[in-house]
Amino acid sequence: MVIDYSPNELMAVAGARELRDSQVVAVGLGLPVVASFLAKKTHAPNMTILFELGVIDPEPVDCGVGLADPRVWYRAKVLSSFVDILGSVLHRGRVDVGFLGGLESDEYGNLNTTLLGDPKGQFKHMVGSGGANDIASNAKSTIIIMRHEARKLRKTISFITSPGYLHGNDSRKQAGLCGGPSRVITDKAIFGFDPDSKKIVLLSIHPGNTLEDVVNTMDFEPIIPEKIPFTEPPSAEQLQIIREEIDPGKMYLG
Amino acid sequence: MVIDYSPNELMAVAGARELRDSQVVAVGLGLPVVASFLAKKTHAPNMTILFELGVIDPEPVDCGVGLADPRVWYRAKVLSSFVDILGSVLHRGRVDVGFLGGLESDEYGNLNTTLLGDPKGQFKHMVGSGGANDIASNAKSTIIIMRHEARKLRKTISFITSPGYLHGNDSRKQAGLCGGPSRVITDKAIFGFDPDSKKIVLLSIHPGNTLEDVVNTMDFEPIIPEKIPFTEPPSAEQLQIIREEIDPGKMYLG
Amino acid sequence: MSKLCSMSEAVSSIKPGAHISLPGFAITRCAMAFAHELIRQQIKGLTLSQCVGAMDADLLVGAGLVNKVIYGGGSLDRFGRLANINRGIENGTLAADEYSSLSVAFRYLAGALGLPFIPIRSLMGSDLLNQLKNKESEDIASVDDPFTGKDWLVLKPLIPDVAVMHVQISDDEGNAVILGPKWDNCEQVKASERTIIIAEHIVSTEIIRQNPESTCIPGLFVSHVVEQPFGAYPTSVYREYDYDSDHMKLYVESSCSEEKFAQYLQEYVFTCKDHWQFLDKIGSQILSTLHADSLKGY
Amino acid sequence: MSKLCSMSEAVSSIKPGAHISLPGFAITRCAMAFAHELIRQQIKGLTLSQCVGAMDADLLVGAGLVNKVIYGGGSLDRFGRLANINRGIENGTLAADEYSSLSVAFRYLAGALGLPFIPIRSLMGSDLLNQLKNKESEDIASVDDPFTGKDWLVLKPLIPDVAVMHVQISDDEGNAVILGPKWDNCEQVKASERTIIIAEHIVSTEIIRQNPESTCIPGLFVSHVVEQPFGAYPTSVYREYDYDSDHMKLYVESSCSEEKFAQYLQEYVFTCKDHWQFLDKIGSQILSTLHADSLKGY
Repeated sequence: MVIDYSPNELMAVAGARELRDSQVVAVGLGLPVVASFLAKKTHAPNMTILFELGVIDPEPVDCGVGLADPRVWYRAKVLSSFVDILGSVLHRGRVDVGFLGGLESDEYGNLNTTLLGDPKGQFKHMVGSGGANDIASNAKSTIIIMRHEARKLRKTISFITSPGYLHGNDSRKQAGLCGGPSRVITDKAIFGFDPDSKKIVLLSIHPGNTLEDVVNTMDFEPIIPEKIPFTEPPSAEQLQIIREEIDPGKMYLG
Repeated sequence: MVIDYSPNELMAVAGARELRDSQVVAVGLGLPVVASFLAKKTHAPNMTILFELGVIDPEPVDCGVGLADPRVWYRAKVLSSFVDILGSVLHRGRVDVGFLGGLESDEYGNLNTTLLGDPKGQFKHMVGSGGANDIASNAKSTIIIMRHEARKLRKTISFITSPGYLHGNDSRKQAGLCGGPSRVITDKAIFGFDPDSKKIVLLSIHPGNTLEDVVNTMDFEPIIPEKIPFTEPPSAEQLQIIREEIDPGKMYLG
Repeated sequence: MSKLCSMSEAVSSIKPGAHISLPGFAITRCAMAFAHELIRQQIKGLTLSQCVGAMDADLLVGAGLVNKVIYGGGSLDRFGRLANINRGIENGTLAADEYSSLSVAFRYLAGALGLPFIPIRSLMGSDLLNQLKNKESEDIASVDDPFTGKDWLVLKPLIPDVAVMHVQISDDEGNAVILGPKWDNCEQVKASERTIIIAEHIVSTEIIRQNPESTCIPGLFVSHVVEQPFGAYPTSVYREYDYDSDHMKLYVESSCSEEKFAQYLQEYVFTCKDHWQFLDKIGSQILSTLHADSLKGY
Repeated sequence: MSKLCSMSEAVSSIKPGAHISLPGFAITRCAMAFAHELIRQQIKGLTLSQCVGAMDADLLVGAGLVNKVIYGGGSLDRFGRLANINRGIENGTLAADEYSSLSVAFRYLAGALGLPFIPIRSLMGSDLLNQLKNKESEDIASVDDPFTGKDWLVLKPLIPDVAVMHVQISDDEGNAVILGPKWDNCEQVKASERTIIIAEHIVSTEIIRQNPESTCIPGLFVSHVVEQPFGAYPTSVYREYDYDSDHMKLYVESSCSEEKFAQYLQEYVFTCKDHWQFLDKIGSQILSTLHADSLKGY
């Protein structure tokens, strides 16, 4: 049986699959929320979900417009503060995975959510960091979810809001940071990072896309291994949970 | 009408009289508790009473055995933590008066609650600091209440647990501290400190004592001004509040 | 001692040029009634700070009252950007010191605890830090860890002149309860020289004494207490009322240009003598439908 | 995931030589049942820390399990001194790093927040600091404030191997509620590598979700959860039971000499296979009279 699904649904499912049971996960706005709830409702029931403003392990029954929406805090186990979540869990070194959305990324997984355009000329100022810089700097690893377009996967980004591997090789370590991004999940493919150069590596292509579809819609060239599998499609159960429990109003997955 | 009162009662009343309305007061164990509650119940209703372990403005109806006794927390407005009280109120610089008991004091108001005896030879280890060192170091001023005996008001103390004016003159400032003790209240007299030398100054003698009673039971010589008034005795109202409301079981004032 | 007063009195205690720490997070528990009155009283030259920029800050910037924001970014969640703040930054009319959530929270925490500086592992390697360095910020420095020799970025304490806190419950002394997550609010209060409480409900101190573990703002920090139901409208207050999606959309539309925003201010701020008139303009039907379900809290 | 286990299992997770952070303050909410089982299992060479030394620490020192205490002083309130700790210090058999309450709390706070060091204005000029300097403590240093040039005392973070927390309420994951003042407990949990919860009552996670603002220990910090009613006896637990004055006096008498204390341990620890046998020895009449009044909380 062929199951229909949207690229957004595949991204959420692919994100969920990266999470392991019992991990502590700091979750940013948007699709990372859907992916994390999906993981927790399926293979990772003992995962801990953290929202920066002071929320641990909520069980929403209604979809909210963002982390500021009390719908997203419903049935939390803990309601506390930035200092409690980002300080005594994240900065203390207890977050296994930081899960972030991005507006722009470069080939080292550096994220820009601050300035679109040329910072020296015309630019558009955006949402900035919130907790994203903190999560990218302090989590043991980071997963990035974003759109796959050449104007988003850019050779050079205008502003590094949240550090990936900076200029590659050991430049992240030189800047005093551990961890770093482990995955970039787009609507066309999943990427990892080369352990030495820290350049982005194509890991799998989402069904329905060709290698050309992937590389021609990027502003830089990923490392391309000889064999590239297709991304495993969502299961019927995963899709049902997303559609009926997590995002019935298609807020994130419209 | 002559009203009978005990030396302890006079000490508590004299302590209460040093407190002003709307002051923020960090209160240590023992008689300071009685004095502070008395002030709050009489002339200083808007005073804020802080106990280091995280208690603000309780209204006990039963007398407790110490700050650890839930009786003393009864009807508090806030129950929080060391960091909240000693950090964000005291260390932040918001405590007007620190109110401490002492086992030993020297002529500069340094307090010892750690070692009785010779620290190089035989000694007895006591209660130590608790929050006393923090309060003596960080409050805008400190009031000390203690027994008037030559073995307690000593020229040299074995251990400075809570700093007064250290070696006098500007040595406290040199150590990086502001504030300092403003009063020492004993069961025979009230003392202040000379603004320059920072040596202890006799301010008033409790009724029933002579100047000789005071100075002959001290191990150092206080500065003695020409005219020394008698300490104002407790009022009938103050005694009634102490005896009927604050310490009916004579826990502190026996 | 009762610190209860009118919104007008509380706002008039703010000096032009003051640094105000605001309570909102995106579109929840924003100091909207307070911001409206600040605009009516035209108290200008303000510096605003909060971990995550919210509607209260955007409105004040749009009204031209603000010289500088110190924040970690922000938005109106899915309703849109902080258009007034973004435009001010793009135009160069608004100074902005941009951090991350934790770095602003740590700056407040240092202020709250009387620490002279606080080390942090965020910002490093990012353009947030480069930007602060380029403008020769005096709020960042580096210190060698005396225990390991490692070089650490340290931040200067952030000590606002006044924290404005929108809370669900307070007594007249300012002993206040915040329900729901508190984001940076407790650190803001403790760092600031003084705090103004805007409460949905005033209760007796007797009620505060019955739940002393819930008092997250002790009255000793507080200078003024104002009772203002629906004081955060059109943003939400957990356990009180929801955000008004329609008004948020109107706001986002209005904030897309200075001209439209001037009309918005005229219509909803200047022609209302106080927050009650603003609420009346919205109407009881809308307000009533926003009331929180007491079980879910929204 | 349920972390519920027996006291014996939880205690056996402690390695000899471990640094344990204890929950008590003087004579309240002390980890007595845990301490008794530690003594029965003879896990030795321990380092203990807490802001204000309490009965739990004194008992463990008296039983010979402790090499070192890191604390800010302490007592049994008006019942007496921490005689075992004091005797250990006087004899030189117990190493003691003595601080003030805030300096220990700040060391935990630095550990909790991942700070490499924390500045403090306490200790300066005192013999507490001189004593630490004389023994060449590696936990204190000085740093120049890069913003003012002023020299500051800084403390090293304190990171215990395990925090043992006696609480009123927890679920089986360790999401726990402490009623009453929390002294240093939250900072101890967040600083420590892991936490063991001893709870008077285990409730379902459903109950925790109904009062999420009250959860002061998130389960993610917790490795083991033990249910032990009267687990802090003979010390008090706010809203549960009072301290037992008679037993406190017996303890104070017993701790005045090593011989008497050995008898106390024999009678109340070694001859009891678990805390229930100890409580049975005390008897239901005494325990029942200690039960807290639900209005006053003691």
